[in-house]
Amino acid sequence: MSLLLFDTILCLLLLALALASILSRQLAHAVILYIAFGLMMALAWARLAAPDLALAEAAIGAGLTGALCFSALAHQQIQLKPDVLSWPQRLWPAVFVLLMLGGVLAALLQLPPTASQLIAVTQAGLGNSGVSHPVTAVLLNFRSWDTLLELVVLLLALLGARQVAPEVKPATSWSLSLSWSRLLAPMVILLAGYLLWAGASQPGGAFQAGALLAAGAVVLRLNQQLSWLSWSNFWIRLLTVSGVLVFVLTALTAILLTPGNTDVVWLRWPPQLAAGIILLVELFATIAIALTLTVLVAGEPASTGAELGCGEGV
Amino acid sequence: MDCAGQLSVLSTVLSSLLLITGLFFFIAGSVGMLRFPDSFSRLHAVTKADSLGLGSIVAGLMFYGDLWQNLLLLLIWLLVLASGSVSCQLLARFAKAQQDRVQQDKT
Amino acid sequence: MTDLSPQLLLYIVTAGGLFGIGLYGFIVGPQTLRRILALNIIGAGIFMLMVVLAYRGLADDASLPSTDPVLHALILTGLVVAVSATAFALALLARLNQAKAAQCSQDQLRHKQGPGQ
Amino acid sequence: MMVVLLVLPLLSALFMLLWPRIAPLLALLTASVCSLVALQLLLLVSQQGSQQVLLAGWPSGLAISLEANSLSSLLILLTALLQLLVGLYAFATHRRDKLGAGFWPLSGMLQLGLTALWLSRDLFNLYVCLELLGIVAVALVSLSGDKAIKPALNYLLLSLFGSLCYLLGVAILYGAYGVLDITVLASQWQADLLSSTALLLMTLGLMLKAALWPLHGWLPAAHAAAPAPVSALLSALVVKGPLFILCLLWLQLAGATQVAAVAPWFAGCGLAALLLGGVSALRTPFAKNMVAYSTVAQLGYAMLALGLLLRFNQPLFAAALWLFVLAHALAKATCFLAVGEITATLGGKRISTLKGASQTMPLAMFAFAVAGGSLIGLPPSGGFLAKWALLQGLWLQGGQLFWLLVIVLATLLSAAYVFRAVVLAFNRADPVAPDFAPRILPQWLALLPALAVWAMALYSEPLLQLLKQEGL
Repeated sequence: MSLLLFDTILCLLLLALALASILSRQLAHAVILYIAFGLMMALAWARLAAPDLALAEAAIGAGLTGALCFSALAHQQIQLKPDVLSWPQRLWPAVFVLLMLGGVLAALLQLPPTASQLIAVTQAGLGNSGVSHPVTAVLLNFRSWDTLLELVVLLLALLGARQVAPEVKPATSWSLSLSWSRLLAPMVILLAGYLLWAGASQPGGAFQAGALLAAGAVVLRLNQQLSWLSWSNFWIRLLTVSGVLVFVLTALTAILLTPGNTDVVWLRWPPQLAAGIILLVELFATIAIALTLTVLVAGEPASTGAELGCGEGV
Repeated sequence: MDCAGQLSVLSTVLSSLLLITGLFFFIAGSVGMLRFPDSFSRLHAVTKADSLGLGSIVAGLMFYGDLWQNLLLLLIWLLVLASGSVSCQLLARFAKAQQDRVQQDKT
Repeated sequence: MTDLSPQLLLYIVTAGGLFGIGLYGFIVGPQTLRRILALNIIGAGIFMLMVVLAYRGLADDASLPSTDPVLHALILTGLVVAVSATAFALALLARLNQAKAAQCSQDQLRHKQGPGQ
Repeated sequence: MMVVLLVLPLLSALFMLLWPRIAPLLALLTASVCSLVALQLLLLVSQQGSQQVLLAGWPSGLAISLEANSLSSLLILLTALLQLLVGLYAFATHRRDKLGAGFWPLSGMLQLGLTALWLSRDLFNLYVCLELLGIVAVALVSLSGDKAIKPALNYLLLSLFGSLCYLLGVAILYGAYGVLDITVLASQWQADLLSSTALLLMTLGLMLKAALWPLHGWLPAAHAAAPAPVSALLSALVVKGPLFILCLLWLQLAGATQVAAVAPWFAGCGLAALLLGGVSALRTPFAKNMVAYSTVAQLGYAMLALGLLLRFNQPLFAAALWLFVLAHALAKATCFLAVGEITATLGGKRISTLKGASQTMPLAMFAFAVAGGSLIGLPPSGGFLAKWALLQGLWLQGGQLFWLLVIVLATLLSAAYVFRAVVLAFNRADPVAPDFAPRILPQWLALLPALAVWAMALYSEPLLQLLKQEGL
């Protein structure tokens, strides 16, 4: 009973925060409310027995998206008077949304209470997958094609954002925050390594570790450290694409190692090598994710303006 | 509450007291953030009350954990304490700079 | 009408409600940043629905009760894809705002020069 | 073979990022190799039947399934060939158009996304492909710089919304059936409220992404703002991706009652797109917008054919649907390249810029006219072939006078907007002077797909057989 009470409060809080974020007058308030919403969402997912996702949501939904939205707010022009919508402008969308919501909810209530049979199939395949944590097994073995494409999407977002991003003004550093970020950096690296390693048997994995590393790097970057971390540096580019590159090259090597029709064994890891391969792929994915997210959030260091020749219009 | 069964009455009472104190500080801090007039007093309310609130909640929870878990809890508290004070200073500096700019514009 | 337990029902309805709230925000806007936030809320609602669907595995009377790892993996993939798209959208927005600001300051400059000529 | 088609564009795109200097060379090389492999795959499939693969050999349901049937391999071949052509065009004009090094890796990723989409038979994998395609398309549009940012952002937001609607549908279907593989799902399908809602949500999202009427609003601005080679790729290939998934859903999954309920709506939307898109194309003052609106109108044919196919289940309509897609892809590539070349050389965006173009740039104008002929459906061209299949199917059903009339009207409309441009081009009294000497090579490249679309008529019999038996 008390758990149901907790669930009810949590759900109401989620709905209220989302609504407030949509309806608040000022954009800054909307962003802050959205971050609070993301944190509550992470709590809800932890409650629903999904700790991997709660970790990822706290890092992404609340942390990363929030940071990105704040840096977008900085570019936003200050509005002197907030836009006020007339009643018909609010009413008709509301009617439409309520109708659609009614339809969707009516369908959702028909969902069966039993889960997919795939759970049993996954557990049966776990022995040959090389890892003991089922989510990691699905991500990097059973459905690794999805994960590979996902890494490509992340890389693409970086390419697109880099292409259009306006110049960033260098942040002013300050001794206290600088020394604190320096103190944090080794701890962040240690924790990210742990998350990556833990992913094989318990909640954790490449993305969570990468997001954490990126957070550390962004803090350092905002304090004007790590000036070598830019796209025009060949090694940085190599490491950023290495997430996808190592994935593909490993898969190709695995094809060479196993005889048979190439289409069938594409992305099949030999069972005795699977654990090592997955760790290798995850390691480079973590590095690539961390670098990508860092450049996405903190932008290029301002000093690279002079040496564009490497990455731009040849 | 399996763990609570093994605790003596005294430690249960102590830990509950600490937890309630922590919650009180959190609520006070939140109210302060909502009700105080300017950025500085809001920062004051949030960071101070939250550091203390989290501290007593951590202390209250320590009655239930083993040594390793307690060390981790302590680490969490220290980290939040340090990053809270650093970010509080950063925000205050920003608010001050903005205030100065507004005053400059006026004169 | 439905075979779902009250807890599942509660979370499913919340997920649907989040979808509705996000949809409303996406249609009404009016600022682009808010529409991006609304898209993220829609996404959160859908992912939450998926988390609840995965949670059904625990409530089951199955021999090995566990949450659905396939759905969890899909959500992780979906989260990364969503945040990538959000990051790109925000970069586009920043560029748009910068162009607008440059336009504004140019107009102001012309305005100031105007009467002098 | 599928592996090569997927890995090669990806690897070459990565290498292009590492060494931007050799990017054009690498892109052209990859596209040509991929074209050859795709041709080989098409031959293999036509001899041995469709090739199905469960990735990594995991049991069905757990693994992602890929399938190369004759339609998929034909579309892969088309993708690779158009990539090659557009790559050549971009290489020939990249100094003038300031396309930047960003174009090459993005076009490689576009090829990866499209190929993965044509092959995939897994609902969630299709979602990832859709997102990949959407983001890469927007990144390509934003290559144009400041003027393209606003349409690109609008395109991205709507495209994201479309993907999320699709994802909600996938979540509901997985919640109900517990599988993602389309073939497995089709065997367990029940036509109830749950599956109908999921199908409708997915349809909404896909229609938005494929710019099918009435959700086409974003397309003209985005396609017109993009650089010419990008518009060609977007119009020819990218909008066909969601359309392909839409057909996959309705032809393979949906139950008979669901199909019967939705078929008239599809046909009606197609009809509205044909008429309203045609009128908009006739009214817009800008050359590229005209071509973009023509895409909206031509997608109406595909929608109409899909609606009729669902209604009457006549294989001729399936052939008509995919012939429209192929013919439109080739013709639209020519249109965008030719119009892009003309507007760049003559220096103007309006249709009036085309004045006297038959004198100043005869080759490009000829290419435009030839492609326009296919858009109208003049014999002998791919467009004619498609329309003929559609009319023949209607005739066989009997008593479909209304639809016949509509198709005639739509043909007249498309003739009107094509001839509006062509007539202006033959106004030789006062031609618009070119800003610089017109270049020959890009114009020839623009002509190539137009010639290919007319050559489709020569291979009409095998093509019709191939597409009729497939029906998807």
